[in-house]
Amino acid sequence: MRWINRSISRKQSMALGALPIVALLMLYLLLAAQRHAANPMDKILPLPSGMAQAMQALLFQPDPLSGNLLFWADTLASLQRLGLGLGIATAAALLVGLVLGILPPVRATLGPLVTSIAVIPPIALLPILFIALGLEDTAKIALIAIGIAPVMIRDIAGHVAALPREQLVKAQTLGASTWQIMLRVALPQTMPRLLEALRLALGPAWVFLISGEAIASDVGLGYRIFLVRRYLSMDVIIPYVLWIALLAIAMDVALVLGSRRLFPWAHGLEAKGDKA
Amino acid sequence: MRWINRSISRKQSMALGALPIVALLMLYLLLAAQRHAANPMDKILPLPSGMAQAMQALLFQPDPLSGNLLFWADTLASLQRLGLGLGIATAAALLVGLVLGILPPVRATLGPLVTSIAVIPPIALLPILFIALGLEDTAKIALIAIGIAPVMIRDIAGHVAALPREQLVKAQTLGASTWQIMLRVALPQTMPRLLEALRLALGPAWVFLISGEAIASDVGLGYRIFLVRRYLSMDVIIPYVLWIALLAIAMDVALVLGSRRLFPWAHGLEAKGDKA
Amino acid sequence: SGSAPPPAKKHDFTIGWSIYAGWMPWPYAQQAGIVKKWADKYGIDIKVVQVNDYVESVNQYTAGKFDGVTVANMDALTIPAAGGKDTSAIIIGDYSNGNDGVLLKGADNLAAIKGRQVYLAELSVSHYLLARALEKAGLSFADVKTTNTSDADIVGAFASPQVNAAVAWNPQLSVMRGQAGVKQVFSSADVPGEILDLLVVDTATLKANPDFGKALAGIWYETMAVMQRQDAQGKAARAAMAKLAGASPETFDSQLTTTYLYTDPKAAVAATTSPALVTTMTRVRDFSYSKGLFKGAASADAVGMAFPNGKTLGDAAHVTLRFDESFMKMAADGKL
Amino acid sequence: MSTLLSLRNVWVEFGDRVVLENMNLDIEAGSFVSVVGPSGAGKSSFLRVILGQDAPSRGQILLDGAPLSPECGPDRGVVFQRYSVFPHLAVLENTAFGLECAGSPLLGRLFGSARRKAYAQAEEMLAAVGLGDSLHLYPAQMSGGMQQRLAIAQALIKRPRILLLDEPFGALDPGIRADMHALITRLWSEYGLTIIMVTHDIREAFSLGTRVLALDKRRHDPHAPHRFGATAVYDLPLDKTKAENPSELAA
Amino acid sequence: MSTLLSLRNVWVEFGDRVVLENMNLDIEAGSFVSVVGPSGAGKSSFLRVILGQDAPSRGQILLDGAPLSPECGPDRGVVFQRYSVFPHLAVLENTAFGLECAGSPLLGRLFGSARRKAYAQAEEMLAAVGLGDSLHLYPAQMSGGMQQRLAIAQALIKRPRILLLDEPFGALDPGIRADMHALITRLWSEYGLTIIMVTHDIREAFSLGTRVLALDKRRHDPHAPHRFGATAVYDLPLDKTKAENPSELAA
Ligand SMILES: Nc1ncnc2c1ncn2[C@@H]1O[C@H](COP(=O)(O)OP(=O)(O)OP(=O)(O)O)[C@@H](O)[C@H]1O
Ligand SMILES: Nc1ncnc2c1ncn2[C@@H]1O[C@H](COP(=O)(O)OP(=O)(O)OP(=O)(O)O)[C@@H](O)[C@H]1O
Ligand SMILES: [Mg+2]
Ligand SMILES: [Mg+2]
Repeated sequence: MRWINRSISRKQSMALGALPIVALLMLYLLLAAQRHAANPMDKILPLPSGMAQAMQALLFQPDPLSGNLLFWADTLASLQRLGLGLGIATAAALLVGLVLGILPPVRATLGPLVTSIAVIPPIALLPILFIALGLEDTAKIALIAIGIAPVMIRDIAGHVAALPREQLVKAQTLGASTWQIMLRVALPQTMPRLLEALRLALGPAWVFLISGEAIASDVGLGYRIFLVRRYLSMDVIIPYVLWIALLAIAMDVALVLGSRRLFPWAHGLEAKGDKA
Repeated sequence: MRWINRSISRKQSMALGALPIVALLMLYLLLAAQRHAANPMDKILPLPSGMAQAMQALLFQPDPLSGNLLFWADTLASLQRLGLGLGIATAAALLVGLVLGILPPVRATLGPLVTSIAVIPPIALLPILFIALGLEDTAKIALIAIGIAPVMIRDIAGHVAALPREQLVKAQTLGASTWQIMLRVALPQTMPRLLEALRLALGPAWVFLISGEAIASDVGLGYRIFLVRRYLSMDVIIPYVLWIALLAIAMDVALVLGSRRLFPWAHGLEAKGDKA
Repeated sequence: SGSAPPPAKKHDFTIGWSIYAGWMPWPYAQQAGIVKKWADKYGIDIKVVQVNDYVESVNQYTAGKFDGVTVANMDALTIPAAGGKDTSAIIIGDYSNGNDGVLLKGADNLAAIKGRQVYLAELSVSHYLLARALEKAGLSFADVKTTNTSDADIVGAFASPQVNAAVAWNPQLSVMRGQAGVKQVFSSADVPGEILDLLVVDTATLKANPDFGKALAGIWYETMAVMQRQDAQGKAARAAMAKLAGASPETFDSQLTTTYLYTDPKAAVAATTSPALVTTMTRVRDFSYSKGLFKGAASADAVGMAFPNGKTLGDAAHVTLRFDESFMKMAADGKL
Repeated sequence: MSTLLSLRNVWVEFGDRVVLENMNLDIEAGSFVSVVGPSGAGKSSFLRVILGQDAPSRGQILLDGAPLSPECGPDRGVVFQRYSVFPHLAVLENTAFGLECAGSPLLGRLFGSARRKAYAQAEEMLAAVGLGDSLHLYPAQMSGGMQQRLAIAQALIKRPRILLLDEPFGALDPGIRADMHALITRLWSEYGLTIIMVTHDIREAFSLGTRVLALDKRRHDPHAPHRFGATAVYDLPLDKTKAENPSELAA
Repeated sequence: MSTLLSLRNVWVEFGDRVVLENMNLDIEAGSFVSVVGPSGAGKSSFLRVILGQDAPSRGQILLDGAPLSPECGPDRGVVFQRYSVFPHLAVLENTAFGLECAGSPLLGRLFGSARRKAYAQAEEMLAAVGLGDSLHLYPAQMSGGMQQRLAIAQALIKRPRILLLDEPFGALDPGIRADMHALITRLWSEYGLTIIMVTHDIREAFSLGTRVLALDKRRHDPHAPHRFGATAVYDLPLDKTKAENPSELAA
């Protein structure tokens, strides 16, 4: 059978997918064991036992000063910032992207601005951002939103602009106004793409969150990573990074399932059956 | 006329597009003038004259130590790193994305790995990158590639997987093997999307370049920005950021025009005329 | 910068700090209630805010977001003062006595640095220390190449086998020194008193609110008294500071041994009024000027500095960095 | 009958490719115009111009004597060859869309009894086109012919003055096609519609239409085929009583 | 003639929706089977199963007595209702695609004289379907009917043993349609093809086919219409000499 036609069952797929990840873990363990054999105090590739030990304190022992369990306090703070940043960016992408995609005059006016903002690396302007918005969470949330919104806006605008012209014409012949077309034709068809754009933005959003927390913060996953980096405590950094990856994958899966559930017409339905 | 039907001429479009950008510049000048009225030495919002003065040295006076014109040396070094990083990421996206999108067994095997890498913020694992790749340009190029490739791969794989099943079936009935389908059906149809993915990746690529150059470097646009950040020389940072934006826009435009030129079938042709 | 005209009387003040052995007393004082005690005494409110990134904390102060900040003498000169922000150093907390160092791999004498690629945070005190080290070794900047390295990443960078020379400060320095085959060939202990760690405040704010300065001095010396005690209470205080710095108590204690803390206000006043300070600052500003840190200035005299007893250095008409011993003196005299 | 629509020297060109060439035409209110012609002649382009979706490159179109507004509206309904239904709406919602837009300018959605009324009307129309069983399917779940019937229901429910049909029955089987013929003939006479229909089926063109228009090129240069456009080469008014049994193709 | 293709108790189901129900059928080599039936009956699904694109949910399909390999290959050509041509290839390249794949396993591209030969063959085939003027257009620049003709040329050039056609002539005008009928009849008899063609045009079904198969549901439960699938309700072998003039529809 041609490879292109080989379908993989759910079970096989799980096994195959685990393979390279397990291989990578084994490689890590091997390298870590080697380094530890050469230097038992090696900090760069800690052994799992070392990580467990380092994480124990953060996970289970309340911080004597604040009374918080640091790991959970970090997670909560970061998730809040990330959630707000993603929320703002998503709302902006939906509103601006929709209007930009469907109304040529708005596209002409705002398109170049959005492009310009999209290409300015926000990291380079951090001082201005922090000065304008202060050192509180606002600046970090703004960094996330500014970092990912332009890409999302352009993605959504492109998607809306690519709606078949026939659909818009059809809606107009059915008496729909510009507003009604936006609300009932473009908006719902944008939603699955919006969730997709959000998925793709998750990676950059974490990067911006960590960069923001690295600069000014006193709690958060990125703060902790940069705090202990001074001591090259990879035994804390690696578990934190894995935890971030886990959170990100959970969000990714939630978005995929949510989209399937909410917008069945956009998924798989069309795998079979011909269309006019 | 409904807003949705208002088409904008090229000339109008230029004027409208310039509007918000000019407004933003005016706002900046106003704020800067205000701050300078209060404190003539203000460093945060420099006046254009101050920027011109600061840039003059970098643009035209050779650095006494190296004999280079710093601005151009920075630009060259950064563009080289960026180009290599983008090149590697694009090649990876094309190869892996294509194979991932079209061969279910490969998708099952590598999909989860790519997703995992995509969600790990590479900035957090820098020490491991240093150990593996050293501190020279290799690490910076790798940071860019690792930062943007997974998103591009997922984008391309998704696009390839969304090719109408009928096309693949049709190709098989015409005697095409899996390899020929990849080469002659999937690959060429992926190319315009690849350029599009590259466009969207430009923003993050600059972010990773600047972050990489901030970490350890002795030349480069990001190096200069982070170096002068030490004494809040916004009169250098702002021109550098504008220059980066200009370079990025030039690349963006080049990619759009290139795609139109190379792949006319993917653009505009279908604006009119009905399809079966 | 001080864009708005100096505020008259204020009630709320903010000072920024970042992690460094000599500055950990500030967050500890906040936690232990010492800050609140002294602020209440003068009827004001003081917030002590952490900024993870040192440069950003100084930039924020320069931009007017903080009324005061913890900063090294060189950075106080090159960032706020050179930016036209009139700044007063009211507490000289310590000098680095080994907290900054030059590290080499596979060599144990300073001369071996010749021809190497040196990783360091450029234009920082590390750069200054390197300049002093080269001077002592009879070398110049032409004999080495420098690579700017962010202070957060220098530990990871130094772990890379390719990197064999670096300049860093604590806590990074002690971690880097712990790696196999690494030798410290020069440190700030070789140039005592040249790298000072200060608390600086906005001069205009201070003039309008002298109580702010008094409260800060009160806080500092009460905290000093607690942390130098060799009993359980002192130990607990130092452990709390270690925790705030993300370090173990042992590591933190070892960092303190290379930090010369002016625990006694009298010693601090003496250091501030001593002519050695003028000599040090002359060196520092000459170095800064040579590195282009006084933007567009025609000479190193462009930025004026004022010292106790009316002494000045540089342009006396444009003094933007003032070493003000008066509040330390009040502490020494028990007048707070 | 009075003239509803007039074309005056209308040209349609794409770059240097001439598609329609100097068309002059008057269409009377209440007529049923069948348009036939070879594939690629420009029949769809002709419909798009009348619809207001594309502007003619030269010439003028008059509606009731006034220049046609260059955008489409609810006075002209359309069924395209494809892309005619909204993929994100189920069959019933697709059909009620026009009613909901008319009844709720702000939300484009009806509620309560207004909604029930609109949906009942939509159900009735769907039953008439033979989709009474498929009210809750999405377009992607339906065959090509079913989608086309949905598009017809969607357009008819708005009772437009002019209805433009681009091969609306091409994908239907003879049984359904005969039903649709009857339905459209009934609605045409009941509501006084004016219909312009492109078709490939000459028999259909003659049995339904009151007038048959054949589009084709008058001249043909083998070396530059694209330099000549099509125009109406035949224009046959059919003076007949309206067909009662318009199709004899039913199996 | 010998049996080429056999269906044994074949069912096609999507979830609980039964589309085809217990089909049993033998198709002889060299026959021309026309498939008719109402819209949504499952004609396209029937073709997909024979093509190997979908697997039947129950039952078995035999080709030359051996179970059908569950993937499609060059022995079975197809023209779909849509998506049948490659949007990134111009007309000529689309047509030559099959020849290039056969001639160059590694690159899928021919060069030199082999290329000239393949492209000449493609041009000839395109001339036969009436696209001789449009060799360098992209599909997006062509009308629906032109794309369909291209798809037919693309499939025919490979001379498959079995050719599956899903309403191939639905979008063509009568003139071209008659030409295509003649072309397909000629190739069918010249190359001994076996053709299965879905059509909505009963006249076409009878004039071209050697056998007409009508797919429809045998039972119909108004409360659960989807629980019963279609099967061959009529199966009419037409014993006739091969039609010489298969269509009388030409205008
Ligand atoms: N965007 C375009 N650029 C160039 N040529 C175009 C474009 N759109 C349509 N055409 C050309 O216009 C001509 C008429 O197209 P049209 O779709 O109107 O034909 P048609 O009569 O509807 O054909 P069919 O019966 O096959 O649907 C065709 O030759 C086509 O190639
Ligand atoms: N993926 C799917 N999920 C559910 N039902 C489907 C799916 N694909 C097809 N169907 C159903 O299968 C039935 C047969 O579809 P098919 O496309 O085979 O009909 P057809 O006879 O080709 O119709 P037409 O003549 O309109 O092309 C339809 O009722 C359709 O709703
Ligand atoms: Mg057409
Ligand atoms: Mg079908």
